[in-house]
Amino acid sequence: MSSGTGVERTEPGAAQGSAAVDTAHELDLYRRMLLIRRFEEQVYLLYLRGEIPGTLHQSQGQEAVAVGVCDVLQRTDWITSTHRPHGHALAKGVDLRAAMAELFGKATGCCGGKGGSMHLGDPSVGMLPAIAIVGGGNTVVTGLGLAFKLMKTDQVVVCFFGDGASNEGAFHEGLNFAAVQHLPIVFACENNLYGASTPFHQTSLVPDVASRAPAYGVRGEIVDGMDVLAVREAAGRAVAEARTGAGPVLLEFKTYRFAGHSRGDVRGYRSRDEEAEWKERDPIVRLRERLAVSLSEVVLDNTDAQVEAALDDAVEFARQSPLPRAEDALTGAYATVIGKESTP
Amino acid sequence: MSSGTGVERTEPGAAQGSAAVDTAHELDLYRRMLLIRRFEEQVYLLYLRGEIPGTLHQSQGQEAVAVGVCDVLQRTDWITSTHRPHGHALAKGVDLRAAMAELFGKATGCCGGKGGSMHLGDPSVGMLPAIAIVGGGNTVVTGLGLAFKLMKTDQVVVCFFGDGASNEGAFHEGLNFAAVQHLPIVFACENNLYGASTPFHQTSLVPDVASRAPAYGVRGEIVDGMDVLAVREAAGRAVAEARTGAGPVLLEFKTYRFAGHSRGDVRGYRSRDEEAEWKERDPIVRLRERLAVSLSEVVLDNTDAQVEAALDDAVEFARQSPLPRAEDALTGAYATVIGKESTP
Amino acid sequence: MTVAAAPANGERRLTIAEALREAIAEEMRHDDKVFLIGEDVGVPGGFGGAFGVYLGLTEEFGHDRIIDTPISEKAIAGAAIGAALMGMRPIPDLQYADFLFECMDELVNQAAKMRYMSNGKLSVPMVLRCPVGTANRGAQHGQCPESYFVHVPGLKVVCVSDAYHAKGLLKSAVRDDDPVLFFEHKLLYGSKGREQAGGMDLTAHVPEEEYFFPIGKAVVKREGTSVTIVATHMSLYRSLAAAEELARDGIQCEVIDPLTLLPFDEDTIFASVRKTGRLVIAHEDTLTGGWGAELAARVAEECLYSLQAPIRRVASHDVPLPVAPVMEQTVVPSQARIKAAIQRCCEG
Amino acid sequence: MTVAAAPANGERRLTIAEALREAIAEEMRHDDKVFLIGEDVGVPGGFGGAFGVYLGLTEEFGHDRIIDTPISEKAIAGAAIGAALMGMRPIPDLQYADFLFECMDELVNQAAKMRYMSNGKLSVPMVLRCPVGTANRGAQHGQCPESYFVHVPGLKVVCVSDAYHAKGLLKSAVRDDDPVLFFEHKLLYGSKGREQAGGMDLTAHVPEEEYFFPIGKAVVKREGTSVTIVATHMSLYRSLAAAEELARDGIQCEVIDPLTLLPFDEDTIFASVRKTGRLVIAHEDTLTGGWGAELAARVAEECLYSLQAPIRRVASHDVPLPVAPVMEQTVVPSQARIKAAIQRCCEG
Ligand SMILES: Cc1ncc(C[n+]2csc(CCOP(=O)(O)OP(=O)(O)O)c2C)c(N)n1
Ligand SMILES: Cc1ncc(C[n+]2csc(CCOP(=O)(O)OP(=O)(O)O)c2C)c(N)n1
Ligand SMILES: [Mg+2]
Ligand SMILES: [Mg+2]
Repeated sequence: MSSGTGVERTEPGAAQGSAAVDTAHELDLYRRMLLIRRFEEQVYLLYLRGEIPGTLHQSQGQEAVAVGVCDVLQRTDWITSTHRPHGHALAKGVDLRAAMAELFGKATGCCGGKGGSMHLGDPSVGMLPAIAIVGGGNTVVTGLGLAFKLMKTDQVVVCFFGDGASNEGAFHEGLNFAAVQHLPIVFACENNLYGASTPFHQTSLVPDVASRAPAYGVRGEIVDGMDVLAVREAAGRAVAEARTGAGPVLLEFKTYRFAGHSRGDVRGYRSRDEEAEWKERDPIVRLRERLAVSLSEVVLDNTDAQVEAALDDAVEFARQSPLPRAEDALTGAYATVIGKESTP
Repeated sequence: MSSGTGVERTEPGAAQGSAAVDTAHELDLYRRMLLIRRFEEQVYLLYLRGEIPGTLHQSQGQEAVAVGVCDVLQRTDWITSTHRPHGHALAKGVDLRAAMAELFGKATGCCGGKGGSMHLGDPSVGMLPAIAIVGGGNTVVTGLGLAFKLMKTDQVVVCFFGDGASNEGAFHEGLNFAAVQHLPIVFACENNLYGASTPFHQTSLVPDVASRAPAYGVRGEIVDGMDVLAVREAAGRAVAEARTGAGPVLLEFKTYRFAGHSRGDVRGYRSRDEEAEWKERDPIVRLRERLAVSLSEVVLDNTDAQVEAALDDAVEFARQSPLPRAEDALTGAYATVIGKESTP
Repeated sequence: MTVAAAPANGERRLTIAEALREAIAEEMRHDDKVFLIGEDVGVPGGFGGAFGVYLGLTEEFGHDRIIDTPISEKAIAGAAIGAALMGMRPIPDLQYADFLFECMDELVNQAAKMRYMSNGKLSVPMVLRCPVGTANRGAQHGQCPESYFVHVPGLKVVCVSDAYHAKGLLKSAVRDDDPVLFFEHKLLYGSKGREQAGGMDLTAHVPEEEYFFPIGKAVVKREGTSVTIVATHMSLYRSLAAAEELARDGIQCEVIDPLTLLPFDEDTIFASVRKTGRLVIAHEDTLTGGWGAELAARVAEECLYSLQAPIRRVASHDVPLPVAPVMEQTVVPSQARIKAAIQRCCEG
Repeated sequence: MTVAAAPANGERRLTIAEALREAIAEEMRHDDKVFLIGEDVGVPGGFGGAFGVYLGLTEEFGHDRIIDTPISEKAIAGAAIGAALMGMRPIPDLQYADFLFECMDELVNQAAKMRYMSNGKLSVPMVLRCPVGTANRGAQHGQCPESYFVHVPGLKVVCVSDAYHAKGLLKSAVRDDDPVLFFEHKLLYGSKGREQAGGMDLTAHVPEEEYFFPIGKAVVKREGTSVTIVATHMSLYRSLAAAEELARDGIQCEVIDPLTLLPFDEDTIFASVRKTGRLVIAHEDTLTGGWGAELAARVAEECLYSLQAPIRRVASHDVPLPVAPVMEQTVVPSQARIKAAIQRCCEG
C-alpha cells in the first residue's frame, strides 16, 4: 500500500526474491545474527556463574530484527534501544569487547561500567545509551530526528521498542510529533507477543501495533521478524522514505524471544507448544539452511568458528579488564562542573 | 457503522427526525444552553469589572455539546471536565448559585472557594472537580469507569476533553485501558479547532480525532457539535453502549468557541471570516428558530427572562456570600489528619 | 482497629514479601472495595508482580480484583485515583519506583489535590507500593525517589524495613482515606535469598492475630544516649550494625526507624535528639533535597539549643546510579560511611 | 564570555519578559543551534508563548527555529533532549511549571542521566523555562515546583527575580552544556501591568552591551549585619520590603538572592551566616521538602557554631493552592510572615 494511512502486511518470505543481497552479504547477516545469539547464550552462563552482575534482558530469537534493520543503516545513522539492547548494540556496531566489558561492569566497557546491560550504547557508532524506561526512547528519538532535519543532514534514526511500549503515552506523543514534523525516523516495534509476562492481546484490542499507524497519518507495515531478508527489505524501504522526508514510518516486526523476559523467568505464562512453534522459525536456522544451498558446510562452520573466537576473545578481554575506579562513580553527571561535582 | 473499529460520521441535521425529544424537552435544552451562554457572558463582564479574580476559559458556542451530552445522563452518572468547565458544570446540574459563587471565590462556592473557575465540580451531581491539566481527566476517568464496572452499578462516565488533549499521552493510555477493560466510558472530544492558539490540523496529520478510535478497537463517531439534537442522539447511543458494556466509545463533536481561549485573548490566530461562518451555526439561534415554528415568541421570551432572572439571582447570591475564612486555606488536604494538618 | 505494641518474640517469622502478601490478602478479604491493579500482577503462570509479592492472590481473589494492565503508568495511576474517588480502595503497582515519574502528574496534580479542590467532598484512598533501592541494575532501576513525594502536600509517605511494620503499616495504609506511597527496598523483601542483603536475616516476627501499625509513628530500634541516628531501609540495618561496632568504643547510638516520612513523627525524633544532643541521618535517596534535609532543617529549628554537634547526613552521592558494583557501592551509604559520620558527629 | 559586574545604574530599563526575549534573540543570532520548541510559541497572530516572552521572535527567526508543537509535554521534552544530545541547544517551553510533571520521566530519567550513563560521551545542553507562582489560578496553575528538581543530580536549577540577572543567567544557561531548568515568577514578568505585583517597579537596568551572569553565583541584594535572609521571586521582594521596615527598628538584614538553587552558592551564603549568625529562608514553594530545607540542613552542618538562633523558614503552607484570594494569600509567604520570622530569628 502506498498511501500514507494504510497498514501493509509483508508476507513471510516475500523478501527472498530481493536482488539487493548477494550471498556474501547473506553470510554476513548470518554471522551477525549468530554473534548475537551466541553472545546472549554466553552472557547468560556468565551471569549464572556470577561473572556478570545485575540482571539481563536477552534477545535470542529476535536477532533478525536487530541485524536486518541495522544492515540498512549508515554508521552516521542512529538507533535508540530499550531494556533489551544487546542485539541492537552488536548489530549497530558497538564494539564486541566493549559491550562484553560493560556487562562485566569493567572500566573498558562502552559506558565505562556506568551503564550496564540495560544502558548499552556508544555514540561513536550511532547508538544512544539504551533507555530502560519502557517507551522512553519513543519521545527522545524525536529530538534526534528533529536535529537531523534542522541541521539538514540526511541522517535517519531508528527507534526500537516493544509491543508493550506501544501502550505507553510516549508511543503516542512521539509518533504523533514525528508525524506532524515529518521527521526522519523509523519506529521499529519488536512485537514478541509479550510485555514481560503479559500477552499483547490482553493489553490492546487491536492485534497489530502497526494498525495504530493510521491514527497518526503515517505508513504502518507488518513484517515477518523471523526472516532477516524480509526485515532488511522492509527496513530498507522505510529508511529510504524517512531519509527523503516522507517519514516517519511505523514497522511492526512479528518476532519471539526464545529466552525468558529477564534472567530467572521460568516462562510459566506461555506454553511450550507456542515456544516450539516459534523455534521452528528460528531466523538463524532458516538463513543457515538457505545459505547451505549455495555455500559449503565448511564455509558456514568457519563462520561459526569465527563467531566463537570473537566471543572468546571478548570474554577474555572483559575478564582481564580493570574494574572502574570507585571514585569515578562520583564524577560525570555534569559537563560543566560548578563547585563540587558531587557530595563528598 | 456498527463494527467496533470504524469511524462514523453523523451528518448535520441527521438527528432532527428523532422522535425521542418533544417540544417541551427541546425548550428545556434551549433554556439550558441559553443559561450557559448568558452565564459565560455575565461572568466575563464580572471578570472585567474585577468582581471575579483569576482567569476564565469560556465555552460560548460549545453549549450544544455540554447540554446535549448531559441530557442523556442520569444524575448518578458522572462527568469529568477540563480547564473550560463552566458549561459542563451547569449542564450536569451543578447549582447555578454555587457555580457563580465559586468563580467569585466565595465560601458558598461549590468548592468552597478552593477550586475556582478551572476546578468547578460537585460530587453530589456527579461531576469531579474539573481537571485543568490538559488530558488530566483522560486517565482519571478510567478509574470511575472501573469502579462502576467492579461495583456492578450501571453508571456511566463521560470524559470531556479538547482536540488539543488528544495529542497527550493521557488520551492514548486512558482510551486504550478503557478499551481493553470494556469500561462504561464515553470519551467526548470537543474539537473546537484550536488548542489555545494552535490549530488542530498543525498538530495532527489526521483531520479528525475520531479517526484515532480504530487504533484502540473502539467505535468512533463524528458529530455536529453545533446541533444539540444531533449531539443528544449520538450521545444517547454512545451512553447506551457504554452502559451495557459495549463501550467505550469515542465521540468527536465539531464545535467552535466564540470567545477567546482565555480572558484577554484577542484571537489574532484565526480569521474573522472563520468566526463568522461558525457564528452562523450558533446552536442556540438554531434551536430557537426551530422552536419558533411550534412555540410562540412569548413562550420563548419567557424562557429567556427566566434565564436572566436565575442569573441575576446567582450573581446577587455570589456577591452577598461571605468570603472563605483565611484559615480554612490551611485545612482539607487530608481526610485523616495525623499530627498537624499543615505547617503553621 | 487494634494497634499492636512493639513486636514480641514469637515463633512465626515472615519475610517482608510474605508479610505484605498477607496484609493484602487480609484487607482484600475484609473489604471487597480493595483491589490490585498493575503490570504483571496476576498473569497466570506469571511473576505475581515484579517481586513476587502477589503470588497466589489471583487464585483466591480472581481476575476481577487482581487486574493486569497494559504498560501504561498514567492509566494505572489514573484508574486507581478515579476508582478511589468513587469509594474503592485500589492498590496500584508500577513494578519499580523509578517509573513513578511516568505518572507524576496523576500523583502530584490529581491524587494529592482532589480532596482539597473538592473542599473535602472527595477523598483518594489508595496505596501505591514502590520498590526502591540499588541492586546492580543501573541508573533507571535503582532509585530511591521517596523524597520527591515528601514534598507533595496531600500525600502520605511510608517507608518500611521489616516484616512486622510492613504488614501493620500496609494494613493501616489500605484503610487510610488518603493516598499513601509505600516504599519498600528490593534487597529487603527476603524473597530472593539472603545473600542479596549481605547475609542479613530478613524475617521478623509477625503475629498470627490481626494488628495494625499506625501511620505517622516512628520506632526506636535501639536505645542509646550518645547520638540519634534516623535511617531507613538498608541504611537502617547498616546503622544498626555500625551502632554495634561503636558500642565497643563506648558510643551508644539510639537508632530510629521513622517508618512514615510524611508526616514525620517529630515527637519521637525530637525527644531523642534532645536526649542525645546529636543527630545523624542516613538514607539511600540522594543527598541534596533528600528527606534528610527536611528532618535536619526541622531539628535545626526546633532543637537547635540541644544540639552539641552539627547534624550529619549520609546519603547516596549526588549522581545517577552506576551499575558496576564497585562504583555502585561507592555511591550508596555504606556501613563504613555511616560509622564515620557517627564518629564525626560524636567528636564535633 | 565576559561576566559583567553587578548592575550599575543606567538608563535602559527592561522588564524580565523583555530581558528574556533579548537574551533568547541574542543567543539565537549567535548560534544557529539554538531553537525554541513548545506550545503556542510561534503561532502567527498568537500569544508568543503563554506569557508573551517570544513575541516578535518568529518574525526574525522563522518557523524552523520557533517550533510550535502539539500539546505533548513528553514529546516536547523528549525532542529537546534528543536534539541536545545531537549538539543542538533547544529551549523547550511547556507554558506553566505545573506541567513539568507530565514529562518528569524525560527530565529525571533521561535528561539528567544521559551524560552519566554514556560515561561522559554525550551531554544535554538545553534550557527549560518554567513560569511559576501564584496568581489566582488555583491548585494546578500556580505551583512553584523548583524543589523537586533541586533533588535531581545532573540538572541545574536557576531562579531569577530581576531583568538584569534574568538576561545574564539565561544567556549563560543557553551556553551551558548541561540541562538547566530556569524558573521565573509569573507576577514578575512585568508584561501585564504593575498592579499584579503590588505596585512594584518590575524593570531593571539592562546594559546594551552583551554580558553573562554565571550559573552558581548568588548575589547580595542588601547588606546587613543582624540576620541573613535568603529568598527568591516574590519572597525576595517581600523580604527586601520587610528589611526596610525592620531597619527602622535597628535590625539590619542582609538579603541574598541565591539565583542558582542547584548547585547552591554555599560560599556567599555561608559567609553571610557566619557574619550575622542568623538565617531566615523564604520561598513560595511549599515548606516540607522545599529547597529551604536543603539550605537549612547545610548551614546546620557547616555553620552550626556560628548560629545564634534557630534557622527559620517561611514558605507556602503544606497544602495545594486555593483560588480565593483571601485563602491564597494565607498560603503563600506574605511580607508580614517574613517579617515576623525575621523578628523571631533575631530574638532567638
Ligand atoms: C515505564 C516502565 N514501566 C515498566 C517497566 C518494567 N518493564 C521492563 S521491561 C517490561 C516489558 C516490556 O515489554 P515490551 O515493550 O513488549 O518489550 P520486551 O520486553 O518484550 O522486549 C516492563 C513492564 C519499565 N522498565 N519501564
Ligand atoms: C498538560 C497541560 N499542558 C498545557 C496546558 C496549557 N493549556 C491550557 S488549555 C490549553 C489548550 C487546550 O486545548 P484543547 O484541549 O483543544 O481544549 P480547548 O482549550 O480548546 O477547550 C493549553 C495548552 C495545560 N493546562 N495542561
Ligand atoms: Mg514485548
Ligand atoms: Mg480545542
